[in-house]
Amino acid sequence: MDIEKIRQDFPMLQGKTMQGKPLIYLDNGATTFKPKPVIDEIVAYLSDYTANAHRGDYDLSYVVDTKYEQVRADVAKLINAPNPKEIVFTYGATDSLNLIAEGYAKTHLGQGDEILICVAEHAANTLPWFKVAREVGAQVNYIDLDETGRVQMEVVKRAVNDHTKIIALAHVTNVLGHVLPVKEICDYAHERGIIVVIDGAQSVPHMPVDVQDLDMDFLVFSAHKMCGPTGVGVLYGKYDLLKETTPTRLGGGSNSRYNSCGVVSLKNPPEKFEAGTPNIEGVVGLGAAVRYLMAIGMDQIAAYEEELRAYAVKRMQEVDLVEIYNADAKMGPIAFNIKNVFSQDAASLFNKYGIAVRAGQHCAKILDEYLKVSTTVRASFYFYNTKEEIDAFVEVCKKGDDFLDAFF
Amino acid sequence: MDIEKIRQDFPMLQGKTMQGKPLIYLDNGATTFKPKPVIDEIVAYLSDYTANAHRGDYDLSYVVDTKYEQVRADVAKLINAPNPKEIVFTYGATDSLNLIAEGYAKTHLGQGDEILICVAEHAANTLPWFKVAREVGAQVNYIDLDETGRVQMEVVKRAVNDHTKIIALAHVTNVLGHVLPVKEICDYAHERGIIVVIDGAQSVPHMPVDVQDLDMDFLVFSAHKMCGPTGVGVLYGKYDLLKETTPTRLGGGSNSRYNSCGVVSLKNPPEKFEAGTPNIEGVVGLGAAVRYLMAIGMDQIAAYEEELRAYAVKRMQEVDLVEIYNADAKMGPIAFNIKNVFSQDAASLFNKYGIAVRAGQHCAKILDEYLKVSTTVRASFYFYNTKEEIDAFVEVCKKGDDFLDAFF
Amino acid sequence: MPSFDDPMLMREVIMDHYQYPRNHELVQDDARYEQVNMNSSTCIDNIDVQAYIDQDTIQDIRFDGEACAICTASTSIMTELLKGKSVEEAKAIIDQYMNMIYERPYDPEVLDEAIVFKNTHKQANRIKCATLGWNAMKKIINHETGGDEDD
Amino acid sequence: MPSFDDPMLMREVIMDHYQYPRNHELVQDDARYEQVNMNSSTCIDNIDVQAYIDQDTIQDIRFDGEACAICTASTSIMTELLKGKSVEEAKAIIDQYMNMIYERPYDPEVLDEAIVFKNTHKQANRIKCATLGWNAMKKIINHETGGDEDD
Ligand SMILES: Cc1ncc(COP(=O)(O)O)c(C=O)c1O
Ligand SMILES: Cc1ncc(COP(=O)(O)O)c(C=O)c1O
Repeated sequence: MDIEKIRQDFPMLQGKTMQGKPLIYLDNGATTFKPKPVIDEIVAYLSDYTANAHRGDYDLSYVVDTKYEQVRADVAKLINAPNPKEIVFTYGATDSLNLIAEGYAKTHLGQGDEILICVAEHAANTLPWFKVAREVGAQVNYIDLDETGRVQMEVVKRAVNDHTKIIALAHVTNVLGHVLPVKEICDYAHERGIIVVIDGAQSVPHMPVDVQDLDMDFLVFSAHKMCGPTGVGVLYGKYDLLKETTPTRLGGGSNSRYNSCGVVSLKNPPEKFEAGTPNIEGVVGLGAAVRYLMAIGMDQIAAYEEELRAYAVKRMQEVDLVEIYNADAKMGPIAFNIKNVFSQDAASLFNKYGIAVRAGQHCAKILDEYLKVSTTVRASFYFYNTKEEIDAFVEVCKKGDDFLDAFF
Repeated sequence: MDIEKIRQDFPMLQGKTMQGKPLIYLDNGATTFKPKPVIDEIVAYLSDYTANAHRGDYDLSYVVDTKYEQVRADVAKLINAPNPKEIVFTYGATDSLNLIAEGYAKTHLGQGDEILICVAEHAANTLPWFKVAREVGAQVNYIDLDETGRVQMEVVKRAVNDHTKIIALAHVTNVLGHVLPVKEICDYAHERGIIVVIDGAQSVPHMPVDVQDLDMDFLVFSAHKMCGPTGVGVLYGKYDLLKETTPTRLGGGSNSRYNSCGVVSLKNPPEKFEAGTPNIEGVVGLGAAVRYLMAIGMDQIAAYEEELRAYAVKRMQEVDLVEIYNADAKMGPIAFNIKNVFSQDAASLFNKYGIAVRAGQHCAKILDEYLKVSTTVRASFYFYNTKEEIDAFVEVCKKGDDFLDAFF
Repeated sequence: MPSFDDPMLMREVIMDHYQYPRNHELVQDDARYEQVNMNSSTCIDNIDVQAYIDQDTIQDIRFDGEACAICTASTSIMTELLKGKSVEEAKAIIDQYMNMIYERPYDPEVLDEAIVFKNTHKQANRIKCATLGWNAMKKIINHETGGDEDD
Repeated sequence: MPSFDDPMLMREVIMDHYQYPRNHELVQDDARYEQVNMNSSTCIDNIDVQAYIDQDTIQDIRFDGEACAICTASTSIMTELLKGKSVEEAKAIIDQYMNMIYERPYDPEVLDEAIVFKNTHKQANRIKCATLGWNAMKKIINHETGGDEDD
């Protein structure tokens, strides 16, 4: 993996500055930069083959259809889905999770049933469950984290009970970054007829994810966190489950026919979920992103990021001022604080030196009940980051005491 | 309005061909071409200022926030909304209509209440109402069209009754193209406490629409039908109504806080509807489209398109083989058939000559109950079309008899 | 096999089957027939196809619905061609037809009149139309008549 | 008006108000106070501000919550500056403060210590923090304490 060559593919990595300093982007958990092939594909749709999808009465629209459906096959290959029809295009991970909650859980759960999540989940994997639970009389309960912030298999086993119908967890959480034992959880859950929903927003971009091997029932992720455009995401579901899932949007393209008496017949998955004009340039951009990542190799990406993260942790641990909350996680972001500096003030200091990191609760607003610290700074990497960037970042960590510098 | 100069702005109008013939795109009702400023803005987001929105801890994300919020102001200006906070970004007109049905109608309608639509409505303005009506025990009833396919004010008055709670109609329908007397309908409805939902997917792109003057309660439209990108649309609603509307997606960015007991407090509109990472390049692209259209002038666009349509109708009427179903509409597409030729076969013939038109039911699948013809060919124009293109189109209309030509 | 290199001739065959579709009436309430509705997502053809298969032989095929010339003619030709064939023969012919449509090597011998559709790829958006009836028959043969959607 | 052209001095003022925020305790169950919660959508500051206004004069201001240095210090300075002022005076001072923050012409005279925030525009993403408490006060003065969201 030639990082310097890879960096050449990203316009955002070509001489951009922030506060007059070379930009160092360590907020990849929020969104990632886009390589040229992705931008080019989007521009191609906008400039060379603009037409609506699924309406093919002329060659141009046939081209759009073909490209659009090809992306389903590309995504299926990325996650090793047996059937491209199990790939539903949504508007993002949030949209996908809401679709599972509204379209599946709401029609399959009832009074007294239980949904298990954990406190490290992103708001998108929490709030839709609260809502559905309230509406059907079910309960949202929590699987405890161990002292390092992990979901341990034994704890899952203890948490599961006769009422449990759905387990919804992040493959890698967006703050703590531990890798969930998905396969073991699915094995255990399936023996008990429990459906497993995996939030792959922070895993699919960073490591190989094989839905057949792991055997989850649903998997969601967003294109924009994996070199693709915003406004497009994926819902993977086992085909039989997708068939049982009700769409959350109705409109053109999702119904095969209806009459004025309100008798509607819906199409099969995935079409039934894709009502209205989809994000076409988003989907073709996602396709380009998937092909780009696969050309580098998800294994390679995972190995390099692991090395990068370990390096960053080691360097940061040399700085007394820094407190890391998840030093031993293999993947994902580093959650930390500069001692005695409010996270947002710290973020400003980094900003002053051209470094983009995030402060706050990172949409995992109930995590404070576990971490006992209400906000953190989060540095999150992608395969285009370098050790040199981390060195520069660590230098700023050392300046923590002077955080008001940023203000003058 | 200098059409030749305007055409220079559109890459899709620069020497593209279909079946070896110069491309003539008359499917603007489905989606429109994108001018350079729109493409450039999207590329700028992807290349020069990539970051997530609403997460601003560093300058780059602040730039994104600022640009994103500026588009709300631009859109508000386009439709003369009093307050940019009344502009909600959705994923398209379909998404917007589903949001009104799920988020407003479902919580405000009950047993025996009535929703009035008409048979010319697009599936997106029909199916969500069927669903909500079924769920709350309300009724969807129809306002009859007159013999020319219009919704007449007198008929609306006759249709409205004590049970009517919502009237949902297209400003300009996507097949018949008549302009709805929105202002009169709103006046009449509001006296009776009825909410008026206007589907502006085919009006906002083509003519000035002033929400204060017309006084509708909700207005929806899609960016991609007005020179903007796909996967982004607008829901305008009067602020008080938006406050009463429940979001259909929950996740990051839409809640201000919650705890593990499921107590959630939502933000105010528009944020509460925009959970998850939005279609950022879609929104900034929409902003560029709005500014582009306003620079030309919506009045100018409307006047030119009216002239173009009248010319096309006149020329088509000279061809005996052609049957037009909405010759006297001022705006919108021309719905027609070539006598004795199935619409899809006709579309292929046009395709052979490089002309993109659509065949079918155009997502208004219950219109056949009115038109007594189940499918039509639809030619729909935009301000970049020319009389020369229409001449070429009419020449192909004359070849209708030889429709199998396309096949050899 | 008739020689159809002359476009005029090919066009005549299509027009004939379009204007006078064969086997163009559905049977009612006859439990021996399996039926499938084909309603394309990308075109507006909407046809029902019925077949009565017995003793491994296709005894009868029928169709009806609203469809374009290409769909109607190709389905009409299909019904004539496959009626009386064994299930195995029918499968082989369908395979050859698909090969022709998708521009793979194919055996024109077994396709008879159906080869008038050999130019379909030139109007790629019509592939759906030219295969709808054929896919319906495939579904019936494979007893996959559940879904309401073609593919 | 103190002279704060020296960054060291400005920093000290901010640090002092951050470490020892003034009026930093809410009153409980005192109906004379109006209260507003400010919870920013783009930053993580979350503060409650209370004010007791009587006879057109701001008798007392208090705040509490979890917030960054900029938000805490600017709110603390605000409470000191506006306490005892008439509603009209307070409005005028808030306007001048906003002018300063948004780089419009402003009158430094009335801002006193608050002018330590004059460089906020250099870190545009901190404007939210530096105005959160001030906007809270504006809401209370205008009796717009309903929503749970700042703007
Ligand atoms: C773990 C996790 N789940 C879900 C999401 C939501 O993704 P999106 O905002 O793209 O819908 C995110 C992104 O912030 C995330 O990190
Ligand atoms: C009148 C009308 N309403 C709604 C829609 C749906 O728009 P979209 O597909 O962009 O969601 C369309 C577009 O086909 C339309 O023409």
